[in-house]
Amino acid sequence: MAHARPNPLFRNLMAKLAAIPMILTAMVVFVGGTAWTVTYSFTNSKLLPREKFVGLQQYERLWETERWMVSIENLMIYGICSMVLSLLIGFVLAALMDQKIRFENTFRTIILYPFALSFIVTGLVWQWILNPEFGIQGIVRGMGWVGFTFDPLYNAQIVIFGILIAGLWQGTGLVMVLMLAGLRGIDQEIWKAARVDGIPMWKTYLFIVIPMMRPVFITTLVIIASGIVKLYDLVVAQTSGGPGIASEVPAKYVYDYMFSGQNLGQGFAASTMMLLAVLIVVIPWAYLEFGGKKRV
Amino acid sequence: MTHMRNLLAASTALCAGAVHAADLEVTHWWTSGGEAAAVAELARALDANPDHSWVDGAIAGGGGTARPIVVSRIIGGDPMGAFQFNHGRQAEELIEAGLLRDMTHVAEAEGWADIVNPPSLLEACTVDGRIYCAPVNIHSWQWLWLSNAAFEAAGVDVPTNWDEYTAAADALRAADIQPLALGAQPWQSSGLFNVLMATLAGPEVLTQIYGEGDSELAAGEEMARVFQAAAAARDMARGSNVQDWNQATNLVITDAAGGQIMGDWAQGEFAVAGETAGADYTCLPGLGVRDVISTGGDAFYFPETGDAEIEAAQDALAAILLAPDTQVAFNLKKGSLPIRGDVDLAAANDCMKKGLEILAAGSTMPDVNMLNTEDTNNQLNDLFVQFFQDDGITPEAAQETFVSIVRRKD
Amino acid sequence: MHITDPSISIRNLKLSFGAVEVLKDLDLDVAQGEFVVLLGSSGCGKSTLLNCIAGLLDVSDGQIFIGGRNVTWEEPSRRGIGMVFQSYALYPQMTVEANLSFGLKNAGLPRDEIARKVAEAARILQIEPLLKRKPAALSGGQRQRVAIGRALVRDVDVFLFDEPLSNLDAKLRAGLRVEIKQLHQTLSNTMIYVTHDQVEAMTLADRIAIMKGGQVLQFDTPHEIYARPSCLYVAEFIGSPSMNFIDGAVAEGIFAAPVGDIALEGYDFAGPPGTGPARLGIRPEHIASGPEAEAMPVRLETVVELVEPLGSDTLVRVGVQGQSLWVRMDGQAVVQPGQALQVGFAPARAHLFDKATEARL
Amino acid sequence: MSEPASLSATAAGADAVAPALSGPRGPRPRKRLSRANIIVYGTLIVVSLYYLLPLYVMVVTSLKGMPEIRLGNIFAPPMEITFEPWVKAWSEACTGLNCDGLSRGFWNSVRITVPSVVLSIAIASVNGYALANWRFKGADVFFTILIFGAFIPYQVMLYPIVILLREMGLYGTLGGLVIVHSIFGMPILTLLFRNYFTSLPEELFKAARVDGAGFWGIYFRIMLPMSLPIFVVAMILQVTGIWNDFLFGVVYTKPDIYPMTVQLNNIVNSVQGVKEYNVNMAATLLTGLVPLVIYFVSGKLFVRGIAAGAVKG
Repeated sequence: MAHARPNPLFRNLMAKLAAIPMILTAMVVFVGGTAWTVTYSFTNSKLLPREKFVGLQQYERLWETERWMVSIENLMIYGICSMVLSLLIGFVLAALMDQKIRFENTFRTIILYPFALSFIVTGLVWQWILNPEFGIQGIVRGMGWVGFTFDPLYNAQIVIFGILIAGLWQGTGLVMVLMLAGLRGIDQEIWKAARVDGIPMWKTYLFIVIPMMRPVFITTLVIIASGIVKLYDLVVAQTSGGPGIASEVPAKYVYDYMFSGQNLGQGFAASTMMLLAVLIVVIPWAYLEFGGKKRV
Repeated sequence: MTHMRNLLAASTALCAGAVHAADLEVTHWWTSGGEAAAVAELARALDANPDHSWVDGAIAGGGGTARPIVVSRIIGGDPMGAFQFNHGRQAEELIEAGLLRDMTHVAEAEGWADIVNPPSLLEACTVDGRIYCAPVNIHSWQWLWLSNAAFEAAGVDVPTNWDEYTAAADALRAADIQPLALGAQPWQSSGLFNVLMATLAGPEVLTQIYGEGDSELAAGEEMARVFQAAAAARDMARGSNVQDWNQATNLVITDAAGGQIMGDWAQGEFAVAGETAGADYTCLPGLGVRDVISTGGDAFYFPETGDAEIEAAQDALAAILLAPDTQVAFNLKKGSLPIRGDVDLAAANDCMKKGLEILAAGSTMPDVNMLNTEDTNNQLNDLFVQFFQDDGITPEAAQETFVSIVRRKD
Repeated sequence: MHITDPSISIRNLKLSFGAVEVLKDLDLDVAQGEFVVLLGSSGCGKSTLLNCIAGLLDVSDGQIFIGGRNVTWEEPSRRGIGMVFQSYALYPQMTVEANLSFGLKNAGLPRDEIARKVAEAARILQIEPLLKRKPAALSGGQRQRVAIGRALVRDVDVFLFDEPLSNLDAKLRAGLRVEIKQLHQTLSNTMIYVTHDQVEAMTLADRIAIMKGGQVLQFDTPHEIYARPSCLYVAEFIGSPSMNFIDGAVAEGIFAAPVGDIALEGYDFAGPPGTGPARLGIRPEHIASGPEAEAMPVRLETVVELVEPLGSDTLVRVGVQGQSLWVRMDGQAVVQPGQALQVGFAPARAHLFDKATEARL
Repeated sequence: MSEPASLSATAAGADAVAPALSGPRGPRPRKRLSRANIIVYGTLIVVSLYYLLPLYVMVVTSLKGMPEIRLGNIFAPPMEITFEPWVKAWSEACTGLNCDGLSRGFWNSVRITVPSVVLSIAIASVNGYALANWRFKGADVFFTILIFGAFIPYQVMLYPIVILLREMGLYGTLGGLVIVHSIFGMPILTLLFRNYFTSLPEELFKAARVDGAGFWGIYFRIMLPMSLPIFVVAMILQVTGIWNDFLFGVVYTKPDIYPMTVQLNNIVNSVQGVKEYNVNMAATLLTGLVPLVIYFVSGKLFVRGIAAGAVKG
């Protein structure tokens, strides 16, 4: 008289029902939208999506375009620098904040507040501060140091670093808070043990604390990296891709070709390349994170 | 009459808060001083009819920002009542997809075919014999704007053509004046180049290359000279750290720069700043090299809405846009030329009159927007913004890229 | 032992996570009112089994009956169980009273009945003064009483305990252990209790199920498990200090080992005495020393290696022929390392295991 | 604390008795200005200056008149404080024909932000809860796709979503925009909530199941009351993200519900002759005010919530 095994589809039915918005978003928007984009990247759609397939033509053109190359190079430079520097600065600041200092709240608020501002605002302010005429360069020159040059936004060689300055200003606060949260989660006895063992503080951080903070670093990396790939507003507000095309980024290439250039196919081809790059990074990570372990 | 209309407009403006029978939402990107004043004339004219009211949907940031909004609104099934595009090939696909309203009935009732001059403007609105847009003005690119005071300060006469201007560059530099003002926005760079091409090499070269995709001509000797001239312009433009075109114009207005190559819309900025043509600034159509102007411009398109009241408002607006009064009021503010030859522009300043003369003489050329798709323009933008901002690119290398863009264009 | 009216029956239970088999074809019958302890080291599957009984884990195969009802696919709350967790799992934002009544409210009981049951449970567990407090304001012992109370109010036939005492200090643990035993005697519910502590297991259980690798190795009374461990693992696991083992071979009633041949007189073979390599086990408390050793059938001359005085007893490690043996001696015994000591034991109290199969011989 | 002199006197006395026990005794004298402290505070102060500089420039500039700005020093405090730019930014600045500054957009932004924040957090928290506690087959696949979605540039999704909204009949409505915000907020929020719920003791969840609470019962009665910090984090992230959004606001709605950022863009990009930096800065500050205030008010909870949502992988 054993019960029939119930249909597994109806196990945890309510959980599945509640996850419908997530499933729909994942499947319809993200997978569906991606598939749509990839499909139309093989067409020569201009202003409107049209099913006129032209094979790999858009991709061939993409990789022949200098602006795309510059965009990728910029994103690589910005991405690596931003990832390394924001982790480094964020961690160092968090470590400083973790020294049982006074006015911690004040310092933390100061470092975090830029995160509340949009990239548009960030870009505008820094565009202004870095303006050679009345920004930092102008002030220093006005003080008598005439030869002083600091015009990152007007120098094609270093313009991406001018954007980096603003990006770090906006984003390190959050990284700092994430790191601080991680540090607060470290067992205090670790510090006692290290102190008793006579391990210098920097070594304790480097070899003991940081490895213990792996999950925090992973969450932080996901947040930073997803922001880097989407880098667009900041560039538009700060330089509009200039001088020349020196500070172009892939997301802007996509946008400009889809909308200003009225060449959807080209924009879709560029975004497909971006998505591909993301997949190459995300899939191994996701596999490591969720694939291997099962909770009992 | 105009006075009367203004009164009416004021009264409708007062009750604009109430839901109106037919609110016509109009999307455009005319947000600079002169542009906003001009668009206000259009709104006033529409609001004069108590059945309709103009709902302003201005999007700042130019066509690049506004166009995706227009397109997504239309394909999203929630279109605005009317929108502004540069007439030419930008709206081709929307027309083909049947998303834009056929306005031929208005055109026939108003007799556009007889009044629009040059006729190429109406042709640009015509697909398969049907008319889909209402041209409102003629904009020409081929103007050199010079600051009289700047040349005075440099101790040289105000140039009368491009060669004199380039010769005066060193004197301007010596006087700590920026010889040529050029904003960093990409379209300004490609626009500048196209002007050099049309004036130094000639309109037929431009038409041949962009219209026919003649890549041999693009690779030829004549174009090489244009690229050399562009390199000279690049030297003169070095150091103008501004973004927007009107900031660059402002450098000329404030005599911080000697001159700027910019379309006739720059005139609106001079007017807003209270400057007088001839006294404060000088304009050289065709760079003083040859009297030719292109007949690009703005046109309004009317999406299909399926709403009879909105359609009535669309018809009314289309008719109003080409009405003589509107044409005069609008174009004086905008600094552009009217699309009909039969209106009296007595109030026009020296520069506009020069333009009108050239127009009357028929030395016009098609606008680049009519010949190129936006895709090609975008690639040209990329090429020339890089060329004008980066001294490292030789004219020869730029020409090579130029040829490949021409070869690829459709 | 065959149970005619089992409270809990588990038939062919299997559970795997991917390729890992956590429970392997497991059978278990628990009698009505019985106190069963699932004992084993960590990772043996004992908590997993308990979670399966509770319905907190979906099994891969097999059946679970509670009170004669097949509950294999039943919701946890409808299985007629109460559960007490290691971390107490008290809802932090609710008062003690709300914690106790949460399940009853979910079951839709009338308000006055809930109040009556909560008051009753609070009386039994003597937590009445704590009812208005929140869990954060309670000590560890108090929290665990509330957690037991939460199971108690549910008025169910089966209580499940998942290592309820391991988060407490030794003294509290001993105290609560006694209380749980008393509770069982008063309520006479069926109880299944998971622990890795053999003292808890021996003191509380009517029967102990020793688990390893997702299987039950032996399911018997504490006495039987102590006296007749069914395999080497159980023999080693139960008892503190652990059983001594001597490697050798058995043949014709003789256990041949490096320490000498041992005649297995009086040993109760589990089956027909075979031959082959074997291990002989003898508990430290069953090795006599000094004069008492004289009376033992098996005697060994050894040298004292190490002495651990515990007060009540003294544990002594002695060596003979390279073989070390732990011997439990009287607390008052005076021995020094290096001293010679004669020890002896009776083969009847020894245990023999097949070296290959590890099964009791 | 003892005077150093008397300390040494006592020490000297002790020395005489037991020379072997010499050396420090008693509480360690506290060094107020140790080298480490100077480094820590020095660094923090310098860093703070870097972070404050732009805000200072914005505030100072917004209080100057245009003639003073043309003088050139953006760091100089205003010689003559004027609130004119603020008034202009709030209620007078023009875009095209509309000269009502940011004021119109402010209420639109509120109307957009409140429902979007509520809906996106509601969905993401239930997702996170389902993923952490009710793991069903395939859940991880969906979650991985969701995380992948966090990396997709928004521009790529513009057209597909236009089509999607059109098919649902929501294009151009407030509801459509709310859905779009919920969709794009979902990846990171779900990650945070999932991590947070995973970090809660699992036995609580089990206990509640034994107590007969169902999916929603556990969510509302057990999980929600324990989750204030992570909700604060989610709220802050969403309020700032949605309030600052420009792209979706402008593409998926129409002018009568354009958010404040669209007006900000219009003001900043509508150059009328010269750039009115003071008005731009005032408009920028006005737009950023809501998220800034939320940060300043709930900053402490934010850190606590981040600690709970990010530490556990």
